[in-house]
Order: sequence, then C-alpha cells, then structure tokens
Amino acid sequence: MTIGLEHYLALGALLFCIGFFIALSKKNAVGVLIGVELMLNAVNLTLVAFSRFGSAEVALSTQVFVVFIIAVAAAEVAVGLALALVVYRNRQTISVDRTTLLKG
Amino acid sequence: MTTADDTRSMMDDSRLAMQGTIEALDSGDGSEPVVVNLGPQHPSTHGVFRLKVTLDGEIVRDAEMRIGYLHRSMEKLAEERTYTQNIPFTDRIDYLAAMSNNLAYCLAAEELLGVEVPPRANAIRVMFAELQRVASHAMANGTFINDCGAWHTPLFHMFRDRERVLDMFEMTCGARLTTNYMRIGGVAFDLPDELLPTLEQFLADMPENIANYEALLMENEILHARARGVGVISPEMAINSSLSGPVLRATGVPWDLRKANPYSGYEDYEFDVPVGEQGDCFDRFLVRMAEVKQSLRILRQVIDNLPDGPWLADVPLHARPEPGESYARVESPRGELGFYLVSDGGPAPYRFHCRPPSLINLSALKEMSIGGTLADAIVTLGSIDIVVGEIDR
Amino acid sequence: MSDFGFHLAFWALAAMTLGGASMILISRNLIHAVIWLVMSMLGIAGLYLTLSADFIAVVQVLIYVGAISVLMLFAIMLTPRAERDNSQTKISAPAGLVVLLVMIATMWVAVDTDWGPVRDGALTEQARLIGESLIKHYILPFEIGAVLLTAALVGAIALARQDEEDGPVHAASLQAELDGETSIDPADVIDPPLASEPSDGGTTS
Amino acid sequence: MSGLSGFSSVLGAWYDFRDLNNLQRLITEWIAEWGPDWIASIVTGVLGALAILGVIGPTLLILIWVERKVIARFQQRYGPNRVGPKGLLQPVADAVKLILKEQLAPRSADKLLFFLPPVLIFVPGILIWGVLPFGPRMSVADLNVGVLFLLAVSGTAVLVLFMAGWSSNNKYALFGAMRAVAMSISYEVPMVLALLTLVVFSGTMSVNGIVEWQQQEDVIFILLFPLSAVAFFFAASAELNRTPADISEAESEIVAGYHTEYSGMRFGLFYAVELGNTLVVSGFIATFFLGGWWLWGLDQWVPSWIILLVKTGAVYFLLIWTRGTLPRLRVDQLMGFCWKALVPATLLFVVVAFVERTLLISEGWDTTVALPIMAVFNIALTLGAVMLFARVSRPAALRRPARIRMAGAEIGGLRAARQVASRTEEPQFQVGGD
Repeated sequence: MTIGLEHYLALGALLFCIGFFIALSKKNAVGVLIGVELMLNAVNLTLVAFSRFGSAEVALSTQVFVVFIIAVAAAEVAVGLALALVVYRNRQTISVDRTTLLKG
Repeated sequence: MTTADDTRSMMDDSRLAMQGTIEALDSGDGSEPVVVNLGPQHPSTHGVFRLKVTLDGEIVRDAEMRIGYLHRSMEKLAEERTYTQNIPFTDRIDYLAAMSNNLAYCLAAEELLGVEVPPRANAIRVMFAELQRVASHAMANGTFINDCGAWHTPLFHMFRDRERVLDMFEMTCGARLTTNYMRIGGVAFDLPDELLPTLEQFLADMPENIANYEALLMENEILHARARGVGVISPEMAINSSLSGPVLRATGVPWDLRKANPYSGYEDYEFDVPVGEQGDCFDRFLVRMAEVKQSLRILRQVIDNLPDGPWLADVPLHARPEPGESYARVESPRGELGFYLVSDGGPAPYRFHCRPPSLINLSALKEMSIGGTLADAIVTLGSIDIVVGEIDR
Repeated sequence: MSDFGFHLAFWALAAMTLGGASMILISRNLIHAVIWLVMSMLGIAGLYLTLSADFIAVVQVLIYVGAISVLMLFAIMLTPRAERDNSQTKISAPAGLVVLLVMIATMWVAVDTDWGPVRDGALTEQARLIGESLIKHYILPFEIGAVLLTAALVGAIALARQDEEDGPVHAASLQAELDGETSIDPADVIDPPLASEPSDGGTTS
Repeated sequence: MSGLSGFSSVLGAWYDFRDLNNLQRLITEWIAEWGPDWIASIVTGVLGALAILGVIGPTLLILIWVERKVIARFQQRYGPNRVGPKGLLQPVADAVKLILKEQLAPRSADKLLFFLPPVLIFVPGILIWGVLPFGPRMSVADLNVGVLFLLAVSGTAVLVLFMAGWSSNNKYALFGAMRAVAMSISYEVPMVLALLTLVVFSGTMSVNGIVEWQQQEDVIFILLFPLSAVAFFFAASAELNRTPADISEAESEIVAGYHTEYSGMRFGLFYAVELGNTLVVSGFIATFFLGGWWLWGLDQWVPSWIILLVKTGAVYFLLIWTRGTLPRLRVDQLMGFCWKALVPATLLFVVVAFVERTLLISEGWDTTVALPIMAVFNIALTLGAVMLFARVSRPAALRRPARIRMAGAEIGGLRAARQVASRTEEPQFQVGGD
C-alpha cells in the first residue's frame, strides 16, 4: 500500500475532530485556544497534502493559503490570549463556563 | 535575643526556603506576589544572611531582613575574659576590617583604664587602620561590581591590591585576616624592617592601579545604568536611620569621625572627606574609590612623620579598671564602629557591647529597595557593604 | 526517498501528531497540555516535510513551536495557579456526540471521494515561489494580512495593557514622590555635633 | 566549487582534505551501488551527525579550557594548571566528577518535565550545526531555507528552558525560565531583522548562498551592514545567556536560573549545550558577516574549514572578552534596549537593504562602484543611528553627572551637607552625564 492523499486527509480529519472536541469541551480559555489551533493545523495539513497530490494549478496557491492561515492564527492567538488576560483581570477567572455576563 | 516564637517562625521559614516551593499570596487584584527567600545560602548575601522579598513580577514590594545565622554570642563571651583576651574577638566581629575593630576596642579599653598611648603606636595604628580601609574598600567595590553581574574581573583586580595589604599585615603580625595586632596601650609588635619599603612600593603602584579601575569602571555605561538612581536614600532619611560611613557620605552628608571626633592623632594628618550627591549605589561606589585615594594620602604622611620611641605603653596584662564605663568610636571602612565597655572593677568587662555599622546601615535596605526590581535590591545590598559577622556578632 | 522510509516516517509522525493531540485532551495540567501541543505541532511539521513542503515546515516550527506555544505559556503563567487546570465543561458529552458526527462525515468524505487524477509532484524553490506570488497575485490579501497583523498587535497591546497606577513603580519615582510629600523640614533634623564639641557617651544622629 | 580550484587535479579525491565532503560522498556512492536508497540517506544523516559530534565533542572540552584560561588572564590569575599539561585535562576531570555526582531531583518537581530538558536541549543544539557551511560543499544539509531553519531551531530551545525552569518547582528556576522566555522571544525580533537585511540584499535564504554572494561580490557583510552585525552579535549573546545579557541565569540574583535544581551531569549537559551554542553562534556570525569559509582567495590554498574555524575563534574570543569585562544589564533595561533601540535600528537597515538591492538589480548599478559607496553610506548611517539611539534612549538618571565633592573643613550633618553642596567651585570628581 502506498501512502497517498487519503491518508493525509484522514489524518487531517481526525486531528480536526480532536481539536474541535478540545475547543468545545475545555473549561479554560487557553485550552479552547489550543483546540482552535489544532483545528487550523488540521486544515493546513489538508491544504499542503492537496498541494503535493492535487492538481498542478493549486500546488502553489494552497501553500500561499497556508501561509495566510498561519499569519491569521498568530494574530488570533495574540488577541485571544490578550482577551483571556482582560477577562481574568475583570472577572478573576478564565474559565469559559463561569464567564456568563452575556447570559442576561 | 530571639524568643521561642521567633525561633519557631524562623525554622518554619527556613524549611519553606529549603523546599523552595512556590507559594502564592493572592492579593485579590489579579497580581500574584511571590515570596522569595534570598539566602541564607545565596551567592549575593555575602555570608549567611537572609533577605525575604515579596515580589510582584520583578518588582520588590516588601523586603524583610532575617539575621542571626552567624550569631556567636561574642558580647556575652567577652564578659568572661580579661580585657586583653577580648581583642581576638574583635578580629572576628568584622573579619574584613580586623584592624579597625582592634583599634576601636583598644581605644575604649584605654579610656576605661586611663592609658596614654605612645606617639609611635598611634602612628602605626593609623597606618594599619588606613591600610585596612584600602583592603576593605577593594573588597567592597569588587563585590559590588560582581553583584552588578560582572564576571569577577574587577573583583580579582581589586583583590590584587588587597592581597598586598594582607601581605603587609602578615609580615607585621603573622596573620592576614584576624590580625589581633593592637594592644591596650599600643600595638603588639614594632614594624619589621621590610615593611616600610614594601609600603613605599605599594604607595608607588597604587595610583596606576586606581587609574586602571577608573578607566575600566567609571564611564562604563552598563554600570551607570545599573547603579545610578538605584537604592536612593535622602540625607534626611540617612541621618534619621543613623547610617554612617560611605553610605551616609554618598548622600552628601560630610560626616567622618576621623574629622568630627579625631582619635589616634588623625587631627595631625591632612585629608579630605569625599561626599556624593544623590545617595545612590553609584555614589557609594565613587565615595569608596575616592576614600582609597585619601587613605593613600594619609599613609604617605604617616610614613614621612613616623616617630621613634616605644610602641606599647606599660599596661598590666590583667588590668582591673576602676568601675565606670567608656565608649570609643572609630571610622571603620563601613562606618561608625563603637565599643561600649562597662567595668565593675573586675578583670573582665561587666558589659561589652559593639555598635556595628553594618547592622545599622542594613536597616535602611528596605527603604532603599522597595519599588525597585529584584536585581536592584541585590545591587543595593552589595553597595551597603555588609559583613555578616559584624551584624550577628 | 524510498517507500519504506516514507512509510516509517508517515506512521511515526502521524502517531506523534495524534498522540500529542489526544494527550492534550486527557492531560490534567494546562502546561502539560501546551507541551503536548508542541509535540503535535512538531509532528505536523514533520508531515509537511514528508509532503516536500520544507518552507511551510520551517515556518510551522518557527511560528507554532517558537512563538505561539511560548505565548500560551506566558498567558498561563500570568494567571494564578488555581486557574491552571485543564478540566472539561458540562457540555462535553453532547459536544462529543457532535464531534463524532463531524468525524464520521469528514472521514467519509476524505476516504470515499474520488479526488481525481493524483499527481505526485513537489514544488521546488518554494520560498521564492511563495514570495513572488505573495507580491504579485496575492498582493491585496497580503496587504490585508499585514493590516490584520498590525491591528492584532495594537489590539493585543491595548487589551493587555495595565493602567498606569498598577504599573511598576521604580525606586527613583518613589523617591521623587517621597521628596514631594515629605513634611520633614530638613532644618528640623538635629545636626550631629561638630568636631569641637565633646562626644563622650552615646551615639548622636 | 569555484573556491577549490587551487589543485584541480586532486579535486574530489578522498584524500583532498580541503573538502571533507568528498569522503562522505564516496561512501554514499558506494552504498548506492548495492543498497537501497533509504540506507544511503540514513547513512548520510548518521555520518553527518557523527562528524558534528566528533568535531564538537572534543572541541567543547578544549573550549572550556580556553575560556577558563582566557578569563583567568583577564583576571590576572593562572586558571586551571594542575590536571594534565597546562591544565588541559581539567575539563575531562570536571566531566568525570559531574558524571559521578548524585543526580538529585526535588521531591515536588514535575517528574517527566524535569528529566526531559537536559536531553531535549541537545536537539536544537545539534540540529543547528546542520546548516553551518564549513566549505563550499561542506554542510550537512544545505537547505534553501537555511536561515529560516536556523531561526526556527534556535527558537525551540527556549521551550526546553521553560520546561526545565517550571518543572523544578523552584522560584529561582521559575524566574530564570520566565526571563529566558521573555528575552528570547524579544531578541528573536532583531535577530530575524538583522538576518533579513542579508537575505534581502543577497537574495537567498541559503546560508551557503550568503557566503557565496560575499565571495562573488568580494565584500564581507560586516562592512555593508555593520549595524546588523552588531545587532546580531548582541541579540545572539542575549539568546546565549552570556554577559551582559545573562539575566536568565544571573548568579548574583537568581543563583543559576532555570538550571538551579539540576545537579551532576544533568547540569553538565546544559553547560555543554550552552558552550556548543556559543561556538555555533560564533560560527554563524563569522559565516553571515565575516565571509564564512571564504577569505579573498586564500580559501583556494588553505582548507576552507580552517578559515571558518579561525574566524569563529575570533568571534568566540570577542564573546569571552565581553563576558570577562562587562556587568550585567537589568531585565527591563535589556527589554527596553531590544524594543526601543535594536528593533527600530535593524528595521531601518532592512529598508536600506531593500532600497540598495533595488538600485543594484532594477537600476542596474555597477556593483564594483556601488558597493563601496553603499558601504560608506551604511557605516555613516550606522554611526548616526547609534548616536541618535544612545541620546534618545538614555534614562534620565544617567543624564546628570555623578559628582564627588571633597569636604575638608565642613564636617557635620545637613547644614554641612548644604554648605558642601552649595560650593561654587568645580567638584573634584565628575563622571558620566550627557
């Protein structure tokens, strides 16, 4: 059996789901961010797999897309962690199920 | 004296310090102060001394001195020994300035006994007190730069000078650190023949060495950044905390016992008292550097006017002074060093008390270090130039 | 690279990636979770290498391992110890169900779809190609990305910045404050005696 | 290739010691005759790693001795001189002692994360050697993204330091770890920008490509971009935790920083990697800014790796020199210096490099004329920038000179102090100030 596109896609799907579950289920805001990062990485893996195995015209654009995703992820983490800090400073907790001010 | 409670809390603290666990004191405003024990085993406490700092990030919010790890009960032990037998204790009080301690104690005992010191002895005493100042300031400035983070280079260079002073001590009295050289009524031995040429050579070499240190350190931007404006204390606060020595003079107060209350013939020598301006760590360093130069100036005058004659007055070994009390103080390298003796007519002092400059100067550390960073507190501690043997006695 | 080496690398890296991700899920300590995340990210960087995407792999290590994980550790260290657990919320059971459904769907898509003719070609000189296409074809997204990063930078600083009164107080400013508010008239402080005065007994000053 | 035309007849033979790559190439070719590809690639990797380990292992032992001897000379003492001839075996004796020592672990340490760092710290420490070119074809992996690889690998080390400091459950270690992390991510920025200058100007991200560019244009980068060189040197010494930036293991403040709790050979491993990193960073500074294995044609006659080693030694000596001379900066001063001085200055030179590159390529300026002009312009700009930043970033406390006055007659308390302070004549002693 040769390792092909499907293997990478399946791996990406699994990783995406683990990240998804972490993002949904973790109490701590940093934990949620970790989950989101995993999801983004899973998508990146899929894109790079397409760049290698997919049709030739997407080979470059997928990699450019990955570069953009990494840049956006970096920005997202910086802002997300700053938000977590502010939430902590104001509410003395970064637990997402105790930050319920918007519930009315 | 420590009470049982103090001792217990000290033991609790030291157990915490040894485990090194991270304990959090949540102050409720989101920040989390951390208590760090600097010492009793720490590279920058210059002995066994503990500084308990409460840190908010790198900022010192509180500092607490814990002393007593080197307590040897000297003041009590001295009550069981004759006046002459007590001289070796004074070596061990401030082991970096044994000569100054010998001198201060002997002055107090002489005042109690009413002994007149021969002029040659006085000149020799001044000579060795000033040599001791050179050696002690070399040590103080070297370790201060070390606390600023230099990799021992200035320290070793300054140790070279100190080494030569200790060599002179050795050729005079056989000991380098704990000299036990002064006696009630004079000094133990006359100067050996080879001392004066050695001292001449030392005086000839020192200006160049000092110029080297100044070239290396005075305009060093990093040293300025680390020491300027750090550990500042105002002259009012310094006087109110009864600081003395270079720490006080760095604030601009020209207070030097050699001028204010001359002893051993200091009034015959010409010298100036260097004072700083801003009272920060750098000024203390500069004052010490300048004082070394003044000490060399005094040494020059001592050699040129060295009188002949006896070097020890006739004092019985087991002298029994009349009941009474005396207090004598000298300007030790660290500040005002005083000895207070009470006699009940017996061969041993009824009360023997030392006013150690290190202890009094250290009391201002909290004032100087709160609000600065941890690194500043270390530099400030280094600039005060404590000797733990003197603090705990 | 031959088949055997490639297989070995793929399975080892896949195990590393998924293992790291799963350990995030079950580890109790948030700092351990970040360390496991790093392991997972390194596995993904290795997978990029098996896909001959060396530029992306190096960027992955640079950004995720060198910067983002460190940033997360920083954020964790800035919150107190009580907040450093990594437990699950109440909704983890229904979330698990949703995730299971998503997993079935995505796996089915990944394995079952006919992805057309599979090419096996790697780009060479990726750094140059990516750089050129960034400033030629994708110049607008590139500029927007730059603006986004700047905005994120400014936003993060603005959010995380403390008010001035909480900020560090330095010895010098503290001293200035003291100097300004001191009520002690320097002239009131007793002058120590001058040389001429007798000084028997007690310390002055 | 062009660097090795001195004796073209022996070029490529295994005994041509000027290019040690020949040996490895011949071995892999021999394997390729009978074995599958993957054995050849694994053998290549193992050979490279062995070559690196075989070179840096003994080199480190000698370097410890050299560093201690040189520092000792700065400090007017002899340094190690007891074990072996001239004390040369002292590092071996130290290593044996460290290995025999008991390995202590705090009871409250996080066990897994405590045991891993001394091993993990080796990974970036070794990997980073992979892209250092010892000669035209003598690097283990001449990646076309070599510069990025260098930055990525060096950036991962900080994570290991954090693990070590955090898992020790010791406050000094935690302080050291947080300082290391904060400083490392700050100083990575000027480091990246300084290298970006070279990448923009030479148009390649391969480390060897940068050396070849310098060879082609007959110029070394320190002349073209002196500020980038200085910034890289300082940032590197900060990343290496060497004085004046050794705050993460500042002995006088936090004992030993992140490795306070490590004893025996675990500490020894940290120490060895730190020294190895110092060596490799010296090598990279020599490569990027001093021309690497190339030296105006001398590399045709002398083995290129010897040229690189000599240059590396010179940079290494400079690092020892700064370490032996300077005090340490405070953590906020280091951060301030990074963000307020180094980052803007290096950024300025990225722009300068971009403009000059455009002049050379798009406008087609003649390099033999343009490069000297640019070098002179850049050196002038560097001096200007340094002077500007020195003026702007100087803290207020340093602007006033520190003065020492001499009190002769006035002795006393505050009244005397005011008398001395109000004296009009020049103070006897005055240092610093603007």
